[in-house]
Amino acid sequence: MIAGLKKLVVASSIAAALLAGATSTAQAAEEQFFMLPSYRVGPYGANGQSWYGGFIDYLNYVNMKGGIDGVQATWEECETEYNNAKGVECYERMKSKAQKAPGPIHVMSTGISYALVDKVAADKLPLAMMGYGLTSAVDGSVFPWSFPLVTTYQMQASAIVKFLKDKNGGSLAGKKIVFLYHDSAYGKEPILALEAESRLNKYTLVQIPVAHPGNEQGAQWQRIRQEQPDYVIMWGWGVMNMTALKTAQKMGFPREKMIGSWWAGSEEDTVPAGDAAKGYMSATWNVAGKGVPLIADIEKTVYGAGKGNLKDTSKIGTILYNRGVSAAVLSVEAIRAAQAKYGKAKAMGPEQVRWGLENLNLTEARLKALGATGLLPEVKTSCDNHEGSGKVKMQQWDGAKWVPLTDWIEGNKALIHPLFKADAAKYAKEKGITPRDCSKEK
Amino acid sequence: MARQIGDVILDLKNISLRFGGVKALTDISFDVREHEIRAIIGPNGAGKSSMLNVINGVYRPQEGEIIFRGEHRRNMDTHAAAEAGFARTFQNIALFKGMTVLDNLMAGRNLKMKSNFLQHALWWGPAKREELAHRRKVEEVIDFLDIEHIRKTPVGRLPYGLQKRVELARALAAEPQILLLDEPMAGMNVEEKQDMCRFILDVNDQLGTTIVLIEHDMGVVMDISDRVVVLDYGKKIGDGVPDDVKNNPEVIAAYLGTQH
Amino acid sequence: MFYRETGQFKTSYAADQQIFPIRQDRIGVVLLLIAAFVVMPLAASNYWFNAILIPFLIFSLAAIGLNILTGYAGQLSLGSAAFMAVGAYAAYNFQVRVEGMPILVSFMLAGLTSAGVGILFGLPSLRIKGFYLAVATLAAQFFIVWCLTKFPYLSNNSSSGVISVPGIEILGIKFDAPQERYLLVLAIVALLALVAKNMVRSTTGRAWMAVRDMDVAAEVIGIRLMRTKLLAFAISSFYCGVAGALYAFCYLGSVEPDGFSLDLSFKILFMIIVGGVGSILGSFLGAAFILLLPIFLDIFLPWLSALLQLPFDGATVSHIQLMVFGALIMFFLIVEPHGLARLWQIGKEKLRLWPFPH
Amino acid sequence: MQFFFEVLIGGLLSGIMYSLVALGFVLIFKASGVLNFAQGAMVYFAALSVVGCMEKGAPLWLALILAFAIMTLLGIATEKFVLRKMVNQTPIALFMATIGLSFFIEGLAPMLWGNEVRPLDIGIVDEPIPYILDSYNMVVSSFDLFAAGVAVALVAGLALFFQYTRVGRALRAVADDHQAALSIGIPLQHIWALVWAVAGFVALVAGMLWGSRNGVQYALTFTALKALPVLILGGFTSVPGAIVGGLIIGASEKLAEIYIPPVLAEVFGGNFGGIENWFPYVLALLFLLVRPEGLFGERHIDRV
Repeated sequence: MIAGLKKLVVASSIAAALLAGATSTAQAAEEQFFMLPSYRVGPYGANGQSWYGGFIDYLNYVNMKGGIDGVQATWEECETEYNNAKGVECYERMKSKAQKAPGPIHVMSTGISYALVDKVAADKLPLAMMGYGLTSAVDGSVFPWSFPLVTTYQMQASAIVKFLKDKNGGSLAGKKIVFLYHDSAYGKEPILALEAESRLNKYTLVQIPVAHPGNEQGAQWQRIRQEQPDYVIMWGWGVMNMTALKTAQKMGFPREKMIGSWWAGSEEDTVPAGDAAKGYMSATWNVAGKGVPLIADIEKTVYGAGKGNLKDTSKIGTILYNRGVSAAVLSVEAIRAAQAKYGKAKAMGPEQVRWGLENLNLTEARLKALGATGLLPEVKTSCDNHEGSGKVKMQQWDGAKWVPLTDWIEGNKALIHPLFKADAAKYAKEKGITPRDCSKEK
Repeated sequence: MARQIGDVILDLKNISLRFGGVKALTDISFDVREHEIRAIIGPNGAGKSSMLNVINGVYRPQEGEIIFRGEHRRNMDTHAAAEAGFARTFQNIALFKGMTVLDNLMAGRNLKMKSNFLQHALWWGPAKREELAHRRKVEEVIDFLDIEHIRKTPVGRLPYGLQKRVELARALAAEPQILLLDEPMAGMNVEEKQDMCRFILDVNDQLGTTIVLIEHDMGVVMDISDRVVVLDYGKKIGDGVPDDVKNNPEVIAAYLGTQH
Repeated sequence: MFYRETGQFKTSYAADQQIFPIRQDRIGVVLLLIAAFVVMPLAASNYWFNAILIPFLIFSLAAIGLNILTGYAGQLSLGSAAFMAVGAYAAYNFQVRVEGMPILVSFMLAGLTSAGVGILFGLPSLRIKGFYLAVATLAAQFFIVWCLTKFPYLSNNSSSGVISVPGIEILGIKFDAPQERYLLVLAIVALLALVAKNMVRSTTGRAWMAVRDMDVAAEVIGIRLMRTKLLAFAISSFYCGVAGALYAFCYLGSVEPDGFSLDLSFKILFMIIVGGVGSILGSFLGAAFILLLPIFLDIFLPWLSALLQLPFDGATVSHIQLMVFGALIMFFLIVEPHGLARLWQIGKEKLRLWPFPH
Repeated sequence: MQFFFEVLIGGLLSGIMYSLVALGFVLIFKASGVLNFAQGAMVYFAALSVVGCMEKGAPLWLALILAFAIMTLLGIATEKFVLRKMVNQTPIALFMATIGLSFFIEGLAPMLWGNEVRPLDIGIVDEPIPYILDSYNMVVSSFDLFAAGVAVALVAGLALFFQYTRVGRALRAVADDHQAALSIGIPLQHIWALVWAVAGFVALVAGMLWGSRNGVQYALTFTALKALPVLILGGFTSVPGAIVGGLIIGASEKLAEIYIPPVLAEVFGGNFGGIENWFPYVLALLFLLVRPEGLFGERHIDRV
């Protein structure tokens, strides 16, 4: 009883402090508003929890360290349940607030970002899709407001192929690769890239779709057992991932020959699979663990002050948490880049933030200064390359944690980027968009 | 119009009906004459309702023949029966409970309405005219059965006796040639029964409608019907004018045997 | 006092057969239409158009569609979202593939395509009833979504299966701004709602209700079950199909087959349950309720937890939202199974007597 | 041919997993005429409760007991606050209420225990049995066999319970005829609460097996969708129907997933896998057209 009371008192004082904090920031002249159409319930709630936890923790961290050059970050969450219509509602609800000084919008859902691409272009708000979403938006001439930052499904698939090629002494000729994918927009995106790579590298590609939600994959894995592929590349999400790992174990398929996409390579996927996940590999564009100084510092500073967003602190340092932090780092750096051009210590308007995202240059040196060395690859964007990196790392689950296997691997840009161009051109034609001339942008 | 009993219009020959292994009706034959009131009586489970269901095609007998206005059929079909002018009421009231009295009656006339759903959708021209014309007809039935006050009430909210009356009204709205009534007076008090008897006789008398009815109340049956057929355990045990049937030893045995 | 019908005598059946026989109701409807067509476009903000009014109208239309099938004809369906998907993809294909196709014709054809598919999946209803039929409609739900995912032709060979719709233009006028799209949707929905009301108050509607209330008796009075049920499936699917086309063209702008999930079907079902089964008005009330409730909770719960200083984090608030939503559904079913439309009616009956109830 | 048998056996064994969920539906439908859509959410809740209790330090057996207690409470609460207030409403209204209930549980469960995805280890490894793999080159998982064993034991246990206990007999009486049961003095409401508790127990068993197979997480609620076609096929009121239906659905959907997409690809070109979501429903639908009352359901004669 008394303990309960104490808890209540502590909690209420925290809440009061938060409220006070909120009002004090409200009084500050300059602030940058991040709308967060997040999700913490539903089938992917666990994933959203870690990701948005990391994102918000970093914003808090930046605020505690004096803000974005003095500008305080503010934010508001809105539950989307990973549902497109709800995502749009959240966006519409918060967009008027964001019109003055927006942070890049992160929805962490391919479906919602598809629905927002046209809307943000009309409303002039920057949309960031960190490794998901409409990948043809790499072509900034057609999509000025959308940024599939760091890397895309296609570039990632290409990088995985490169990794396997290197592993096999530089050739995949005659090998058989099964592509096991979530039967949705997300899972289908890399098919074109994998097909192009298969023509180039002379391997056989077998495509096996898994219907949503993917909690039953007996038939698919029986088929894989029959095909006897050299590798299985897996584009799964949520329950599909651990079911795949478990079923692979059941069918006796070695996990060392399975490579997942970055949505299939987090602790949420491997821990529940237990032993079945040991040896499984995945791509990632950020590393896990608290070895990165920035992550350790966030835990110390933010959670030390009781401002942490996560109730379950064991999530700190997980892949998705670190990815949320990485996304926040990139967002904040984009605003800093804009400030460098448009005025220090000022909140940035939508057009300015957009410029910042389009002229982002996150170098090793800058990463080091942030304490984020190795957390994510260097990113340098431009008008005709909204991706900015195209690099991923391979990591392997050792039964307890994700261990990086390789350095950053870049996909075959010469092969893949023309696919984006073509797709963007088709999109522009359907929608009647006149592309910008990127050579005139600066 | 003076009532004049005419020729046989409905002739049932050697009807047998089974559900799985259970024999509901065995080799039953009887006929119905135009403009008469024909009663079917018998103890519980005698197969009376099954008989009505055979007549208007809800059940299909395995054996036998139905001759309606000279046309021979193996069995009736509900829709054909409705088009041929059969209308009926049910033992456990089968009104459309969610609809108003007016709508129930209008539904009863559906076969007479010729406009299609596109015309309904626009509520225009023929559809509107037709709706109003039929409304007039339905109002006549409403007047006839004294149910003006409940016109717009959903049927589900009416007391039992009134529901029975509305069901009769729905059958009448179709302007039937043959009316099949399944225990129209079951569960009514004496006053309600008297009302119902009057309605049935009026229908028969004024509109010349042929009536086949099932009824338990012997007094009522003997009073109003022209001829009576008696069923017991799915077999016919008596047929004739009320006085003959009353004195038929088999009928008496059947009734005494099952009386409590 | 103001809501009295005393003194309004009907001198003809025509007057008595109007949609709104009571004069005050007619005035109310006219005022409502003026508000919707004139006041709203001037007063509402973009947020209201994009996030509330447009989806509200579209879902009302889908709910009317489901209400025709489930509320009026008594055939429980769990597949309405799939018919919306058919409409959305059909409209998209007519627009993209036929040069110069007027958008309104596309919407119409989308509805008809959906109606055709609806008839196909309505065929089992001739033999199957109740829950068995409900579960059978799930076959439609999953099969249609699968087809849209699997045949690249249907999404104009988009690599992801997602379609992104072209802009709307009618007779050279572009419908880009939210209020323009709102007016377009409003006009279509108002027209179709009127049409639905006309159908349900005529022979067509009576046949549906007769089949719903007692199919054997309906057959006996000469209603053809097959035609009636299939017509209900067709019209219902037509409405859902048009709603789906509007959903893609006027609301989201880009849709994928997975978006038309079972969850969406349930949502539409909730709308008619909460709003009122067998009521056109209820479809609107239910759509408003189901759409606004989560938004309200989303805003209200954090505010409440801040006010009472409850230590809720984002996840807890989301979970409570879900619980409150579920609890309200049950509460409604317990307290007023006939939905908001019935409450409205009761309210009106009270108002007729007010202020002298005796 | 050997591959065919492997797929067949795999399918039959996954079918058993569907049967387990379907069983919960059948129990409740039999006793109260409610198609309980919340059964999937109950599977989730039960499994989450077990894991949650274990995280708080309880050993497995205690966690199981606690979870069963929670499910019983849930059953009693559902009866008291929802079903009892909805007597005389249409079956569809009751069905809708259970959809509401499933939302409620989907919010309540993670709020109590957190929404992280968690493993559940019941000590059985899901690996091919080496002997069968070596001698027949067929994959048969030990875990699946264990699950099948559990299902058989569960059905046998339920049969004994219904046959030989007082409560079981009362349950059967209620299932046969509510009015008659009421009139001979069986307290209907207690029986309903009880049957919900039994369904909770079945959900617990299903949750343990599904949870240890796929991890304990929200996706467990989707198991309900796998169970529905089983119900149509087997009939809503038949326990053997749930088992046989599960076997048929499991086997046919796996065989279909292997053998139908290549045929479709041949005809249309392209990739047609992933038919598992709709195939069981379409199969059940086609079956219904032939036999509208399901495999073991009772034929219904309309009396007028």
